[in-house]
Amino acid sequence: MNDSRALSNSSGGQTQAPTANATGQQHPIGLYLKIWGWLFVLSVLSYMVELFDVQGTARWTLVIGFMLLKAGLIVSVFMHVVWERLSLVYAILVPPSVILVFVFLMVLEGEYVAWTRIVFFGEGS
Amino acid sequence: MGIFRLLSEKPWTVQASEDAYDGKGATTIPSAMVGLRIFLAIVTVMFLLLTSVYIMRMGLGDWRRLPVPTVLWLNTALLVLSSAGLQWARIGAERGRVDEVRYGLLAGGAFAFAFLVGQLLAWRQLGELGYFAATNPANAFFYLITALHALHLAGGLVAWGRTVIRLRAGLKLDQLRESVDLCTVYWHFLLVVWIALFGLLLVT
Amino acid sequence: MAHSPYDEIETVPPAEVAEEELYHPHSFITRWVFCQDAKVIAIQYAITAMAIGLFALVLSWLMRLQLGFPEQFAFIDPPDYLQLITMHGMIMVIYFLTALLLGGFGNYLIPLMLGARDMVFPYINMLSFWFFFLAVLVLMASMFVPGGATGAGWTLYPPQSILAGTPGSEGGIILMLVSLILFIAGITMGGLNYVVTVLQGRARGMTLMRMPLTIWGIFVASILALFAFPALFVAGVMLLFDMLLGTSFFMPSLVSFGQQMDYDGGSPLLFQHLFWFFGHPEVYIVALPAFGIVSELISVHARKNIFGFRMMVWAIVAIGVLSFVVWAHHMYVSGMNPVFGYFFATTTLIIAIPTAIKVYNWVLTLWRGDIHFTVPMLFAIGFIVTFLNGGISGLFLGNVAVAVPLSDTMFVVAHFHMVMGLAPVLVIFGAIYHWYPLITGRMLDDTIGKTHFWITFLGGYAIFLPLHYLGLMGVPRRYFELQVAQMEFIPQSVETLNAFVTVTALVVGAAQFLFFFNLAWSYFKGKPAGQNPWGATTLEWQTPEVPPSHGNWGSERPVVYRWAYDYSVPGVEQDFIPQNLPPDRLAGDMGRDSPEGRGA
Amino acid sequence: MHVAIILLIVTIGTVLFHVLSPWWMAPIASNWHFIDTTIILTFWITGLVFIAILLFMAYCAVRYRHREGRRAAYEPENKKLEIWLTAGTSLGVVALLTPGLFAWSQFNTPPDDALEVEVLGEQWSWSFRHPGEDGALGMASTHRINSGNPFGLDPDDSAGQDDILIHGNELYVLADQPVKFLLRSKDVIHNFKVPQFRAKLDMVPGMVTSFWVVPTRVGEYDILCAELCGVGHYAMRGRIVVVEDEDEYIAWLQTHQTFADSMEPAEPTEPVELEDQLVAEGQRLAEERGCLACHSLDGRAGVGPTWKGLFESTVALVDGSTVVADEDYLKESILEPSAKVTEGFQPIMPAFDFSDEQLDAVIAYIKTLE
Ligand code: HEA
Ligand code: HEA
Ligand code: HEC
Ligand code: CUA
Ligand SMILES: [Cu+2]
Repeated sequence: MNDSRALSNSSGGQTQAPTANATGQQHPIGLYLKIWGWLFVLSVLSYMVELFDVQGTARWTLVIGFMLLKAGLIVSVFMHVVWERLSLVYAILVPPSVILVFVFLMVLEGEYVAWTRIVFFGEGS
Repeated sequence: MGIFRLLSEKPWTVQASEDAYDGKGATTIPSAMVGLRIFLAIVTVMFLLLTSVYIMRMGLGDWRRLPVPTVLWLNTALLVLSSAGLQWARIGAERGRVDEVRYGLLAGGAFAFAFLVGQLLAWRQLGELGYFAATNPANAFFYLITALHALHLAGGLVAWGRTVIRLRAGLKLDQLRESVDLCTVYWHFLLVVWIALFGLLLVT
Repeated sequence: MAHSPYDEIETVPPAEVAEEELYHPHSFITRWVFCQDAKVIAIQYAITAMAIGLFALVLSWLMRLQLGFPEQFAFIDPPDYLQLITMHGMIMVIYFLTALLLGGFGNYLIPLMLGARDMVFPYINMLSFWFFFLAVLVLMASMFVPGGATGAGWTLYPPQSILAGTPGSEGGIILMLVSLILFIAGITMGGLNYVVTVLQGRARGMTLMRMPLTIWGIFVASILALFAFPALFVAGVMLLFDMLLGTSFFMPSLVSFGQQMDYDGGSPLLFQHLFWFFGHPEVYIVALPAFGIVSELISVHARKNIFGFRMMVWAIVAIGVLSFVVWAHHMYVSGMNPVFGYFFATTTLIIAIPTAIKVYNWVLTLWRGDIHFTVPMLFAIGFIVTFLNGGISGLFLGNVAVAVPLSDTMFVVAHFHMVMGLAPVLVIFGAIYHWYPLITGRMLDDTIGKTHFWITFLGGYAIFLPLHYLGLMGVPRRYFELQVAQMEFIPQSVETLNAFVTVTALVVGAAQFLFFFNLAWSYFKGKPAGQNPWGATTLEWQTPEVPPSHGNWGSERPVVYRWAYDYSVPGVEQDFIPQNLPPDRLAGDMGRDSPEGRGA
Repeated sequence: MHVAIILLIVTIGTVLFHVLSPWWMAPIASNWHFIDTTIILTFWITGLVFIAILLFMAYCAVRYRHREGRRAAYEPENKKLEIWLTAGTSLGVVALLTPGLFAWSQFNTPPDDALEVEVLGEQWSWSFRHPGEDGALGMASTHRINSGNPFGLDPDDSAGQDDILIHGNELYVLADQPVKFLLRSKDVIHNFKVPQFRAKLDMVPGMVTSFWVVPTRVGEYDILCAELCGVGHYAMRGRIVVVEDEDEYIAWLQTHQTFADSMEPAEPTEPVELEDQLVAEGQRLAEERGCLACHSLDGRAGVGPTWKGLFESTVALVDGSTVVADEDYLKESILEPSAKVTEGFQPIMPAFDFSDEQLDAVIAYIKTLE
């Protein structure tokens, strides 16, 4: 992180320090338009899942897959993360992904609690 | 794999200080932007936690789907427009065009306000239909999530307001570029969060 | 220092605050009240945290009086007792330790040790303190609402925390949650500041691996705080919803005192998962800065580089990451899915390995050192002993099957007081003895310091060692009264033991006034400290003025040429080399003033 | 020097305290010896490390203390030593974890022949449910709980009809018969703990948790609540009686009603006079505000003293004095329960916030209970 020569600043997109002059840092509008297009397509796809009423695991995989793709696009292009140095990317993306452990265990825990309710209280879905 | 190289450095082997580190920060991005990035990661964590709690609570049996008020679709569109407005301002700032910045900012802010009003409308509608927070966990989550999202957007509007005032006061674009950048990134982020949450509300 | 190429760079690098932008106070109010200088904010944080910590200490005396001499202190009834433990625990963990270590030490040391002029966002830094202050006020106010403060235990488990039958379920719990939310807002602002300052604000030459371990500890702890507190925030907001709006996030259907409640379908376990997802990282949030500081103290006062520096850094990072995947070791007997037990027992014991390495390295730093038994060194040694003892009892609790009989007993109370109530507190004392000369320009008195140390260390150890054995026997925690006579498995002698513990706690408590006296007396009458009384290498002792003035560095920021632990380097006459000493001046003056500051 | 001496004293003192102190695990009365063994093993491993480290520190404190001309060694790291130490510690962790996980898997595999007994916790007392002759517990749920059906059993579930309902904080179990306790709570989280059994678990409202033991030693043991559950937490106690004699056990079971019996309409024992509006109101309040959760109407002492015959009786207080339960006393007892605490009870009654009319109503109702 300390080594400022290790910039992975290849495609030239780089936000600048406030007083530095913007030298050829514009992003081609075309790129943004392309991304917008993709976002639109992805959204349509995920609403299709809803429309065709895909059920079960397939539904979840699809929905979450599209969601992640969209989030990825936005985070990387609009929030300029693709043009950032790897170490900062780590610092920002690693902690949220640790939460996935939590998400996973909470799903298990929810199922467990629901199971005891069905077995002992005869309630449930 | 910078992080591993970094952590395996032996700091007691003396190097010249200029080679070691130039004192200009870990990144070339302005500190405010670094701060914002980290803040966004924190907010992501918060919404992810909410989502996982949401998923767990959903499995507990008494979940009743809540009708999605149509106005939410409109709101989503508004938020997209709002983000687009700010993006316009940001591109304008990069190209040095004051007008684009001004109109972009104003449009972005106006649409964001409209979004907030739209969210309130959605609450009103649900309330009138009898979907109160206490009646069902799905409703409770809906109110909780939209409220937290709206609060974040409202916070963003404060920063936005400051930028607009400074623009009005005739500050140079160079001095404003950073603020516009920060606002835009924040707006895109909240748009992502909203789309994700809205998707979650739709499919459950 | 020579003119550096730094000055020629035309863009203002992000972290450097230009002179004209540097915050300048204009009046008494902006200098001492709404001040944006990190050093003043640090003092504000520290004084507030120490005051409230002292209050929590007084609460612990009352609790001990009740436990040691039941029935003799009629003014404490069961609701009072629960309120006492709740306020004591919550204040100590959050408002005292977290605030003091991050807000106090973090603010003071980060800019100074990194060679920065200030934090990168001074205004936010100031807001951070005022949020904390407000949080403390709301917390205090919660004791004066009808029904009093909440008595739900510092873990605030629902359903009981918001139902009748628990003191404070009327208003106390609401104010407690509001106060926590304010605290979280404040610590998030502060934490962002610390992290960004470490990333962006270091002086030239200060690579991450050249940072002193103190900064490493505070840095990783701040990251933990930033990502752990949202879980508490979410849990707190949802609990507020359950309480005020009648939602059922955590509330299942239940019958409270014969009355069917409107709640339905929620899960109390959910709250526990959220709470401990915050709660476990939280204990390391208070431990890691202490780890860092104690490394500093040991190294400086043993005149030896810290042993295994890289391992120390890796251990801090590893502990930081792992601490997010051990949370459910607090829930072994909570009725959660039993499968989790395997996973969490394994991760919990794995986290003991990097911690153990840290312990070894502290001890190995003493080995072949040149140990000066100064007051800070004594406190560091006290820390090692208590932390080792408490860490070991952590191993009992982490091993899932062993935790079954021990959980929720005095064993747990003994564990966390050793490891959190004593160890970091001893470090804080050591740190204050160490840095007081920098802050005030005067040394603290040595004799009072040593007396204070021996009473606190030996007394504290004597308070909490026996409690392990009570827990082993099965004595539960959070009991207003043991009623030894009615419980067969508890021998009568336990009453004597409890009385002994109480008396010791009172003596130790009284000894703290020695410390406060020392702080006050030395401020006026202490021995002048000079530039660098301990002969430390780190940057905070190399400022042009002691105590450092506004902007810290006069006209030029320091340049760093070496790591923070060049003590007793072979071939160099002095036994330490300041970090900012250029290699070509190695033989020259090292700016060390009064060697007599170090005792024998 | 004195630092080294004191470190030595601390080490020796700790070991002596461990060996000599009379405070140790309560003698075990169940099959969970394995847990005790793991605890002892942990004591040995960690104890040795503790002693070693403290002694080494004491040694350093003497050998490397500052003297004139002493200079510390310069040694940034020592890879070999560090690797050895890490490896040794990892070994220690494995040695601790293996028996621990093994015990945990036993803990979670109840034998098939275990008798299922339900433990129901509420603020702040225990009740139990035995499956009766069919060996199966009927479905129960919080929604159905009311004063006539305190367990919330499903009246339509045939498995529940013969369930034996045990009120009054005392449970008998047979020695050497594996028991699986199914834990349930009405209100908040409690924890069913018998120190001599080692095993314990939280009882969480809205779900059922369970653990199993084989009681191995005849005797009477305390049941404690080990999870903070409000002001009465410390007073939430019961007894568990381990008997060897099956007849004794059955005789005890028969002193309790089955669910089916308990649902039969009770023969009208001197119906309470409700002619008066006020009394009706008082009765409603007493039911709604939960007084009857702690105060019985039939003379049995519960968490609180019974209300039967309370009015005008002479009440002994914990401070040794007595009072006559007149209206003023009753008022005070309701508004400020801790002011005068009845002998034999804990000061755990929550203070209630009643208007004067409500107070009059409740007192009028209490007066009718003779
Ligand atoms: C600063 C605070 C702090 C720290 C550092 C720790 C450190 C540890 N804690 Fe502790 N803990 C608390 C604060 C802390 N804890 C608090 C506040 C609670 C109670 C909360 C409440 O319920 O109110 C608690 C409760 C608690 C529990 C839950 C008990 C229960 O309620 O049932 C557990 C269970 O696993 C646990 C385990 C551990 C472990 C394994 C460590 C380890 O990190 C310890 C590692 C250290 C060592 C192991 C010592 C050094 C080792 C050696 C020198 C080598 C020898 C070792 C081997 C052979 C392996 N702790
Ligand atoms: C940092 C944390 C911390 C500290 C320092 C302490 C200090 C003390 N604690 Fe506390 N305690 C907790 C954290 C802490 N505690 C927590 C989290 C709980 C659980 C609450 C719950 O169950 O919900 C608890 C519960 C708890 C109990 C259990 C109650 C029960 O379960 O029934 C007891 C009983 O003896 C107790 C006693 C004491 C005593 C005698 C002291 C001290 O007297 C020890 C000796 C004194 C010192 C070592 C000096 C410390 C000095 C200061 C704090 C002053 C600050 C000033 C400056 C630094 C300048 N505490
Ligand atoms: C959680 C249990 C609990 C609940 C609920 C409760 N009480 Fe009590 N009550 C007690 C206990 C225990 C005592 C005895 C100790 C004392 O005097 O404080 C007591 C004592 C009393 C007394 C004095 C009786 C005597 O023998 O001295 C009165 C009158 C009384 N309660 C009325 C009420 C009323 C009216 C309510 C409901 C509105 C109520 N209680 C609810 C536990 C409870
Ligand atoms: Cu029930 Cu504690
Ligand atoms: Cu923990």
